[in-house]
Amino acid sequence: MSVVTASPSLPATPSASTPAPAVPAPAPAKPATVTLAKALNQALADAMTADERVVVFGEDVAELGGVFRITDGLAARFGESRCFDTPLAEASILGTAIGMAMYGYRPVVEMQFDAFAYPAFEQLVSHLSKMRNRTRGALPMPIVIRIPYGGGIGGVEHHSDSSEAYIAHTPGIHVITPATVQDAYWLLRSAIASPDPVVFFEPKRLYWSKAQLTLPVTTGPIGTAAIRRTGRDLTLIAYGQTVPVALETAEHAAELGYDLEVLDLRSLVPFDDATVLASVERTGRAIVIHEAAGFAGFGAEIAARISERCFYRLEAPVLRVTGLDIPYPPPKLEHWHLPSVDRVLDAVEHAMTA
Amino acid sequence: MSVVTASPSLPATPSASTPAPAVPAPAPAKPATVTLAKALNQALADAMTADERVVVFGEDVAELGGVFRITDGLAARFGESRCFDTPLAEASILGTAIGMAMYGYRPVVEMQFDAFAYPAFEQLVSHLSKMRNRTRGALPMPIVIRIPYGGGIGGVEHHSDSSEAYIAHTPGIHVITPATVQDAYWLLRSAIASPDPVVFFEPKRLYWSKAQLTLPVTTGPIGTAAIRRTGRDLTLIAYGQTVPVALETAEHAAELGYDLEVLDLRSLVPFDDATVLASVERTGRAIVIHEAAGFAGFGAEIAARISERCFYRLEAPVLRVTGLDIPYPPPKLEHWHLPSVDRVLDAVEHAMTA
Amino acid sequence: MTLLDLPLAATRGNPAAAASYWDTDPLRYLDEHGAPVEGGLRPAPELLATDRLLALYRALRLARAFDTEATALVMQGHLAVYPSSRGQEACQAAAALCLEPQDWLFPTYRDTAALALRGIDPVEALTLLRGSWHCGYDAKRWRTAPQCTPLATQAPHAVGLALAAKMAGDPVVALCLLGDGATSEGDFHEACNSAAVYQAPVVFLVQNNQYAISVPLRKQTHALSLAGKGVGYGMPGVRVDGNDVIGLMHVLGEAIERARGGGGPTLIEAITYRIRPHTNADDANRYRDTSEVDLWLGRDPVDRLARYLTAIGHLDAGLDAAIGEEGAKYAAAMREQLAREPEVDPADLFDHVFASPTPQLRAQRAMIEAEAAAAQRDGQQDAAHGGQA
Amino acid sequence: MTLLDLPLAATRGNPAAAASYWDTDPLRYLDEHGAPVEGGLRPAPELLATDRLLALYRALRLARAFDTEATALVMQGHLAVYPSSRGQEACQAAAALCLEPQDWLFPTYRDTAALALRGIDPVEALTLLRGSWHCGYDAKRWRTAPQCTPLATQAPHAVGLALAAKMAGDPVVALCLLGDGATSEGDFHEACNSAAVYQAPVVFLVQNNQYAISVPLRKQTHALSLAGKGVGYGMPGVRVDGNDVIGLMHVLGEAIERARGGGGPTLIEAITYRIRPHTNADDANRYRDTSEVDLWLGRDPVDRLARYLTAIGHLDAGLDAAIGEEGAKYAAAMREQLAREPEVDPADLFDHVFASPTPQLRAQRAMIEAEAAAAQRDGQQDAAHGGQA
Ligand SMILES: Cc1ncc(C[n+]2csc(CCOP(=O)(O)OP(=O)(O)O)c2C)c(N)n1
Ligand SMILES: Cc1ncc(C[n+]2csc(CCOP(=O)(O)OP(=O)(O)O)c2C)c(N)n1
Ligand SMILES: [Mg+2]
Ligand SMILES: [Mg+2]
Repeated sequence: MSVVTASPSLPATPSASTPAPAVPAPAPAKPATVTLAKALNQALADAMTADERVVVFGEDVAELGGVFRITDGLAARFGESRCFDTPLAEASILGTAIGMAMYGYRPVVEMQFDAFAYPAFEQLVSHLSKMRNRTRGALPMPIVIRIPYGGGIGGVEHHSDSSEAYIAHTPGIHVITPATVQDAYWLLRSAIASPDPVVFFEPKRLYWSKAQLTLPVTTGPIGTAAIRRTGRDLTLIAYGQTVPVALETAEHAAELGYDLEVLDLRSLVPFDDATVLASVERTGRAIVIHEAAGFAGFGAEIAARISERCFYRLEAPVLRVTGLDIPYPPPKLEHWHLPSVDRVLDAVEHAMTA
Repeated sequence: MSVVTASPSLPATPSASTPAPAVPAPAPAKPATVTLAKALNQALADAMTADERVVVFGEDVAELGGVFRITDGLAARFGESRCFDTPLAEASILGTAIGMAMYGYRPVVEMQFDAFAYPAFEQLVSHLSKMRNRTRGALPMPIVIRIPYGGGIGGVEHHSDSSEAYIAHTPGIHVITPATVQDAYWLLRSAIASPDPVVFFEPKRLYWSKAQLTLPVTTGPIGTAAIRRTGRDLTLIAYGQTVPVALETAEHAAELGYDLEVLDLRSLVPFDDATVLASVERTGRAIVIHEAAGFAGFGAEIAARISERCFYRLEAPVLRVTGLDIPYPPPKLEHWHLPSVDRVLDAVEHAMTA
Repeated sequence: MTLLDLPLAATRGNPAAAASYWDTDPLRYLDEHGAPVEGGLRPAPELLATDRLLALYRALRLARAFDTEATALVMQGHLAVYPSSRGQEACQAAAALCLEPQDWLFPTYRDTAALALRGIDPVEALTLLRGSWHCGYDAKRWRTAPQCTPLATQAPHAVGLALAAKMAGDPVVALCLLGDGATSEGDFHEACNSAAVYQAPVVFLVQNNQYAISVPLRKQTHALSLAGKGVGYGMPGVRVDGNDVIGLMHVLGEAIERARGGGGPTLIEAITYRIRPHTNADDANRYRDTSEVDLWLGRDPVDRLARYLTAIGHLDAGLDAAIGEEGAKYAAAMREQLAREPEVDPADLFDHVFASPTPQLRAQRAMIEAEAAAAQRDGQQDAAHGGQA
Repeated sequence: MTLLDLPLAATRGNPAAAASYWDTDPLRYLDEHGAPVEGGLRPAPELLATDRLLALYRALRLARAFDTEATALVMQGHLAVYPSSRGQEACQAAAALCLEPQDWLFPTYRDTAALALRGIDPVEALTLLRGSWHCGYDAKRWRTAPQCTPLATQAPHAVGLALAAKMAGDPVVALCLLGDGATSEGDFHEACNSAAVYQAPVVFLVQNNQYAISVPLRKQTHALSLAGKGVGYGMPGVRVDGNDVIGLMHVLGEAIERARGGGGPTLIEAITYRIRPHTNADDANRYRDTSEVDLWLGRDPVDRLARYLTAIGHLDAGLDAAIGEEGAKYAAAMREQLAREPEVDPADLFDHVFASPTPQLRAQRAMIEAEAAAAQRDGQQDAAHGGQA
């Protein structure tokens, strides 16, 4: 009809579905001992170098380099059009990212602290997670939301939340949280290269933990858990901030004569059933550890899956050592809330003697 | 110091912590067959009559009486200062309720559909759930958020979500969902009388279901599940919209020779461990049914609790029959998503022959 | 000249505001009787060219035909729900016709007629409201975002897309459609503010149809004008007669030109009226008087242009009938396709959640396929829905 | 006369806007040298009475002393974090002194000095920042909401409380404190809009200290004034010199009077400057020049009043020293109490989650008590924190 003005025959806008250049990017660097924070910063820089569609924005990410300095130097190096400060409004930060992704960009946005991502919840649940499905793939959402999460840093109210259960329950979003320097780099590169939205939970208590990083590094595809320690007696399942707690527990348990396996989930969605169930089939016992409140927390899903699928192999109930079912405590009391090595050891004792 | 202007010696503002007048309120009515929607409407009217601190507001609740007519007639009967329309802004609807509760009122707010409560998520998680705790009880939050939830009504996108898992994981909030006409009345009265915030999920698909309601009615305190059908072989655990599915399944199962017990949780938080665990200790088998996506859904918590606490009694794995891990489907496809009697029956078969 | 000059005093404690809303002269070219307004807008000659005006008129008639047919279809159960744009055809037509093909449109649930005018097949345009999928058209191909239901949430998307186009150096403008009620949402504010900060090429067109379901404008804002919100963002705010398609095209044209030229965003408030209930499910008699509706029926946007075109000799009964025929044909074709039960495939439920399904989704897909196969075999499709009745 | 008259042209594409922000004359009584401004504000005589002015001066000095001591305490590790209000003492003092006892204050994390000036014990006021609990004072007794951290989320609370008071017929006004950055949040918009619709007795005081952590105002808004947002809500918008405590008291007084009298809400933008970094954890050198800080040190709100009082003969070296002593005493007492390790009890974690704990919480409380008892026994408190290091 003559009233129709739109012509479908236009050159397509830069396509977000065009896969990002192969990861990892540039010239191998020499081995260096870096912090987890630096590894994330490096991953962002390398991703921006590898793909000009990658843009980084959020509150205080440009000149300041983020309150945790994860975006340090990006604005200076790539210019303020590739890394810029936004007005102080999280819903529009994510909403803007969604619009940019519609046009073919690959935004990486920072939410300053876990609790400050909540204003973007509607954009996340009603759009980010649904846009690809809604449009039958016409508008994919290659967006990464970086969220420093978890406690133990002496932060006042709202600075220590763990909100992974909210996101993991929302179909259409990948949920990743690294616990090592290598995974911090590799999983962030992988998240940015992913054609799907990723909420990337950064264990803020581990930002200053150090390890050697030699690029290029590859630690495994999104959706695979890592066995951090092999053991025969019981499987400790952790992710992000509780991985070091699990490893320390395993050390102590060894002294008590218990040989524990430690899994680092790394990816909550997709969930690595294969690795988790195989481990528990070997050990016959499992304990899940996370900082978030236990009730209806992500540990419930893990425990429910294992209890259902390893039903005939389990020698003890799957236990959960988690944060308490209370609002996150003030700094002077938070150690009572967080899953401690002692609490995990008690659970191990309980499971081994069940 | 002379610069100090505030004097603590003022008469206190009307106190929200003053318990609401005893429920139920006025003169016994004669038996009547009413819809679940009407029972809710009656509960609101009676609560407003019993306690002038109760105010009802939200989008379209006044003249229109709400899109589901749950607030029908309240503005006309109690005046627009007791029941009023708000500007179209959910965060401020809840935020306004929080401020009114600080002053001693007992707001009951309506969110028009499940997905349209998401803009209020930050207010809910960062304030509603924490204010009492934050102020050591000085500012309790006797607020009820009414949310019509669930699918099966042929609603287009965003009109059929089930968001109970998000709320249940948030410490400091009670989560209630009625499945019967009597509970609709009594639990809403109880929620309004509660000194703590309640998210009240209304099973919108059951709004027009009918039953006899004779006032006053009492069905049990918040935090108690109801045994809708006793049985020896297996416990079906449901709430809200899936209770009728469970009951219908039990009928069919009976024909197959299986004697099923049906629990209606009614209250997700507080969770009635006593009733649930006692039932499974009797039957040795359990199946959880809800409409929300299964992954990290509320059913995971139920399954994990039962698997842990009834470990030595379980004769089969606790199974979950839930919505798929996908964005809620369009009307023409939603029946594939919703837990059907057939699917529950398959699970029953599976559990009984395990 | 299109900038809002707001009498501040009038924005406070003015009970008559709502009543006099229409009369506190929004910009217009034609008055409600179809006569050019003294000292009104002065559109560029091209906009007033005969074929351009006739194209606008045909668009109005088509929008009316589309809306009338869709309303009939929903009554007969062929659509799940339908929010009518009856009375808002000038906004629908202008929103579609003011854009270049490379520009993006961000419509709401009420803007299906605008989708049709943009050229999208009516079956694809009505897929959401028919209930067979969430979005039936190729959003990227048509540079048209899926119709948005969560109010104002599409506004930051439009800003992001406009910002992206600006960064890419493309001459692309985003037009975001909103309702009056949506301006109360936080997302509207955040989007307007960031659009201005980024100087993004986006135009916000608020169709102020006076109601948010049952809630009248006076309960939505205490200001005399929604366009006045532009002041707070350092953005031009324009208040225009939403039933004057010529005035709308002019104002939209200016805003789009400014945006394309790097002049940043504009907020346009188009004053119009929702003639029908919110949707077929709504009962407007509960909250408004039919006399109000009658008043606005007298301000019909289609008649208005017809009267003008007739007066200046561009339209006669014959041509009018011919144009009516176009609409009738279009509507008949719509009905033909939409009265049929749509084909749906449950596999669709799993194929687009992620680029590639997770192991868990593959398992769930297999379960559904098994159920479907079984249902096929037993030829008892219904059994598969047990308990959903 | 306190209404904002905004040159619209100036609100668009004006790069010099940020720079000239201070100079586009906000309302004031005293200029930055402490001299009454030609054609400036004309406060009521009571406000200019000697003892009133001296009370204001003492409040400013006290706020300064409080802030200086708190800054020292956080450096020495006695507080978890401290956001300084140095340079914003006029806003802090005016916010506390403009209210009647029955009025409610809604402060942010930056407004601890205002809490102290309202009469709250400094240990209670600093409990949040000390890390021993979330709120240390009786919010109801002091008609002071807990300090709010999620930006702008307290704004709808202030509206709700004001609406409740209005419904109850109480002469109560709510004063909501906000920062410039917070005005970009959706909650700010929703609160302002509903406050105007409800004509709620609430006053929004935006302390525009030019920064949101590292983000300067020009990245926060494209408008020349934050007060201009009032236009969009049909609410008076006032732009005042935030370092002129007399002007602030006058403007706040007018707004509060209007609110108390049923005249509805007011938006006040107080132009000031954050002299110190965002908090002790921030490094302001990364994003601003010390010359800018020096410029603002020259506009010090405390000196300004001192100069004026001296000029009109209300203040001499003796009295000034005496007032300084008050502050010093206050600070010493603060240090005395806050340098001690606070008493905390883990039972607190469970007692206020609900009016009465759920069975699950009772069980968790028992576990913690057992751990505490064990730790007591073994006298190895630390063991209980294993893995948290
Ligand atoms: C966030 C959100 N809240 C509530 C709703 C429910 N709802 C759908 S349309 C509508 C009224 C919208 O009014 P307006 O913005 O004026 O647009 P109109 O329908 O008049 O075109 C409401 C409240 C919604 N869709 N989204
Ligand atoms: C919703 C939310 N997002 C982000 C933050 C993190 N944050 C804390 S203070 C701050 C800057 C606030 O600036 P402004 O509103 O101007 O207040 P000021 O600190 O200058 O007093 C930010 C971004 C927060 N507290 N809340
Ligand atoms: Mg409307
Ligand atoms: Mg600031």
